[in-house]
Amino acid sequence: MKDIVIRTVCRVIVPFVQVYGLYVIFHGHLSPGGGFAGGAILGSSMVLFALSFHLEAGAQKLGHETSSYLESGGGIWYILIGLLGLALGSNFLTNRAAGLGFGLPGQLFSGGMIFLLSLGIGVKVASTMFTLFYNLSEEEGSGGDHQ
Amino acid sequence: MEVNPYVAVGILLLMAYVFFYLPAGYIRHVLIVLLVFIIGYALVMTVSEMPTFGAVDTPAHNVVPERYLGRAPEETGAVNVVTAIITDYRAFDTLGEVVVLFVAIVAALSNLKAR
Amino acid sequence: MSLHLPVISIALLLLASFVMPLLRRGARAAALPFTLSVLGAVFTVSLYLIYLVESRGAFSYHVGGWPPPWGVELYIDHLAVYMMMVLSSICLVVMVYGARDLYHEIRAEVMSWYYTLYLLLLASMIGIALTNDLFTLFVFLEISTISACGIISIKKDRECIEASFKYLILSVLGSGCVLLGVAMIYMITGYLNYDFVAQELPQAIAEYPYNILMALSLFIVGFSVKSALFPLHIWLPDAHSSAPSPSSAVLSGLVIKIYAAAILRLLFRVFPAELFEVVPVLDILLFLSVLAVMAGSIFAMVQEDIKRMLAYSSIAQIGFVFMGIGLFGNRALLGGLVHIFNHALMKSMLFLAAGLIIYAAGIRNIRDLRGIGVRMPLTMGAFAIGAFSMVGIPGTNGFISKWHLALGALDLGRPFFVAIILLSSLLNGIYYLPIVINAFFGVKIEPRSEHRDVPGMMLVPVLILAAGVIFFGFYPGPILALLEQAIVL
Amino acid sequence: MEIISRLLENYYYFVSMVLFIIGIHTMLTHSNLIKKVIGMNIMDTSIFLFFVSIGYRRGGMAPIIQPGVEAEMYVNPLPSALILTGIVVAVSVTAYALSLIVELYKQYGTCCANEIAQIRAREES
Repeated sequence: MKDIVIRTVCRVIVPFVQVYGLYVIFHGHLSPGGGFAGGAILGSSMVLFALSFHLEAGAQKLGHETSSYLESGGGIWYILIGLLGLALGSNFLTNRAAGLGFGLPGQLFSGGMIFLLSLGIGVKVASTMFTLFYNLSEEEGSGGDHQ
Repeated sequence: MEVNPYVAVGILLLMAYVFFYLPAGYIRHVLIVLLVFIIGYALVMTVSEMPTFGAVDTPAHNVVPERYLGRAPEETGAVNVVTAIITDYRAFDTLGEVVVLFVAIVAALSNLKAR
Repeated sequence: MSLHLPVISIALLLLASFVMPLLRRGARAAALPFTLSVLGAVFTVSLYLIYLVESRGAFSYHVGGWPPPWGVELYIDHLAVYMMMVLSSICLVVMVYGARDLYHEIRAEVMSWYYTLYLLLLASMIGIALTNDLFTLFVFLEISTISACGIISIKKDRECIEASFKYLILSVLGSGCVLLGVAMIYMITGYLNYDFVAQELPQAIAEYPYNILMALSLFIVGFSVKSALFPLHIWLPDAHSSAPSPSSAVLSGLVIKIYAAAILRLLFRVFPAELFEVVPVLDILLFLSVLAVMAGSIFAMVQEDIKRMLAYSSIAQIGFVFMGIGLFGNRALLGGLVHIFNHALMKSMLFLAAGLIIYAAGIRNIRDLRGIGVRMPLTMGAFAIGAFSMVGIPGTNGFISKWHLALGALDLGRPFFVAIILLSSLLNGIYYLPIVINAFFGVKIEPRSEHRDVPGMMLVPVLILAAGVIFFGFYPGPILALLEQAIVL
Repeated sequence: MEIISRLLENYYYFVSMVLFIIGIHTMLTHSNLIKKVIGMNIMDTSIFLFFVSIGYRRGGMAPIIQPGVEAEMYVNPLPSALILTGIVVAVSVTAYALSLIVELYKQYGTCCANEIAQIRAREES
């Protein structure tokens, strides 16, 4: 797509969308949202970028290598936090009973691992959305460009 | 409530035959519409018997959401109860969900790159 | 610490599968030893858990430290540890075989993804076996669905895509039915935990009979689609015959049975027994299982492709498991449950032997197998043991499960099912024995040019499984002792 | 008549059941694979609608705890939380099914199940 209006608007709008996605992830325990919603917003910002410019431009911003690290990293992060509860003498994925809770309810840094788990989920969802979009459209696009 | 096992097996066999084996055509379409109406009738009869929508005293409003709503802030530190459930009370389901996303990616990529 | 082992083994499998794509870049060679060591660790854990459950009885595990109606509960009883042992042992042996076989069926670039999907499949099946929560059951059901389709569609052939698409669509239909059933159960009881649902359901029957009936039938249909009970088996032959051989062995040996174990748990731990007197669910399952046994055997007789024949034979054998469930007597249930393990052993062995034949001689057609026993005596010997076990000749483990099923049917005063078991053994004999006889005594055909040597690493797992078939045919004691405690419901 | 009045009371459940039937019908009758996937999504969405509407309480608020509001004033948060998981599962299945369709289209040049069956039958003969 070579439309200058779309490109300019996207260049301006994408950072804001990403900041909003991070806001939704970090405020998941205070307001509507959470890891999934925020991750979807983050991922769609990257999809928007790749759509409005070019698939290769999107791949330069977030390469296959990086996104596969992010995917695995999100899951490993989640399980490691779960094992942290185990290491502290409680059950798998225990939060407050294992001593992980901190902060007062209603504040940004409260709820112990909830915040950390949301971060992991958000990263995972964002990279998954981008990778799936990229791989499904790359296969089609590479064939279509040459015809 | 009385169900005859022969009739039930017969209907199931007929459904399986129509859905999966009968070649496409006019008869198949008519039979499928008929069978879908039978399933729909059963589901609608079930709906007519369900607890009233939006009522305060449905069985689902029992001690489980009561504790979630009443004690989530002090027990988990999250004000948003839905987030408290998905990342604390039922965090194991969410682990499963992260795994579903991962398995979808791995399956899709391995399929696309397999040939 | 040892009480944490079930959840640790699931977490270990998931962690290993998450790490696997990272190994792709640098340490590709490490992927296989890593997978095998993880599978071996899980198998060891499952053996230890059997000891633990035997010594201190069933126990439950609260994930996150929340008590049951609020949090997720894992319930580790005899049935769960039995299923876990079956799953991890067969998966370990099949992966040893797959280490060599997969390289000619799958591109090297996607090998680490195969290991990932395989580990995830095992993790989800263990999750289904252990969970005590309806919604967690659904989540693990979906993981196992996608990963089971994934290990089919990863092959180079294009038939695999079509087969796995068909499998995916029907499986999703099945899990949609299961989710709707979960929703209806939640609506009228307000709980998701098995024990609490079971506590609430007897009172709810009077008020919402149709709801419970609908939920029950949705569960039955959903799990029947997934475990390929007879009229809903349409996806199975394509999927199991076109997949890579290790995938076929796991899919046919384990994946369809874990759903049968799940529906067994639902029927006997969640739904009240008085419901079965009003609604003939067990009779329906029984009729369908008889149809499955007969139809599977008859379809298998007319197949020409060896893996397709084995796939149709699986349809017949899953019928025996459901027959055990449907007869609802202690002994018949024992027969059905022990058939899960026995069939997993012999069917995965038969699929691996068939894969070995395809690998070494490039033959898929049954008629071309004539005289192959001379060239590949060990493989065909193992195949013969599997075939005898399928027929149910004494001394093999297939006999044990059929024996208990038949005795269970007699205990309940239903000799009709004994006749069905005998008839199906006869039919099994009609299509299995000619293959064996022709392979050893048939006219030799000229060896083809692409004949390859049989690698030892592929032959050893087949022989281990064959030895298991014989061993558990003569000493079924430990398994039966474990299961006798599992079915005290 | 009583049934109809019950259905009108439970119209959320009724509509979700109708959607479920539409989804099953689409999934099983259409030979276009994309339409099958769309039917699958309709079916899943209908179940999600059903599940979420179980937790609704008339006049209830979103379950974000505010000081001074009693617990009875919020809707049941459990179905919403579960369905969040369910939606992600449906998305994953859809993504995988679409990747299979892409691959099938590349191999056979069509998205129609009947045509693929014809092509395969022609090859085998």
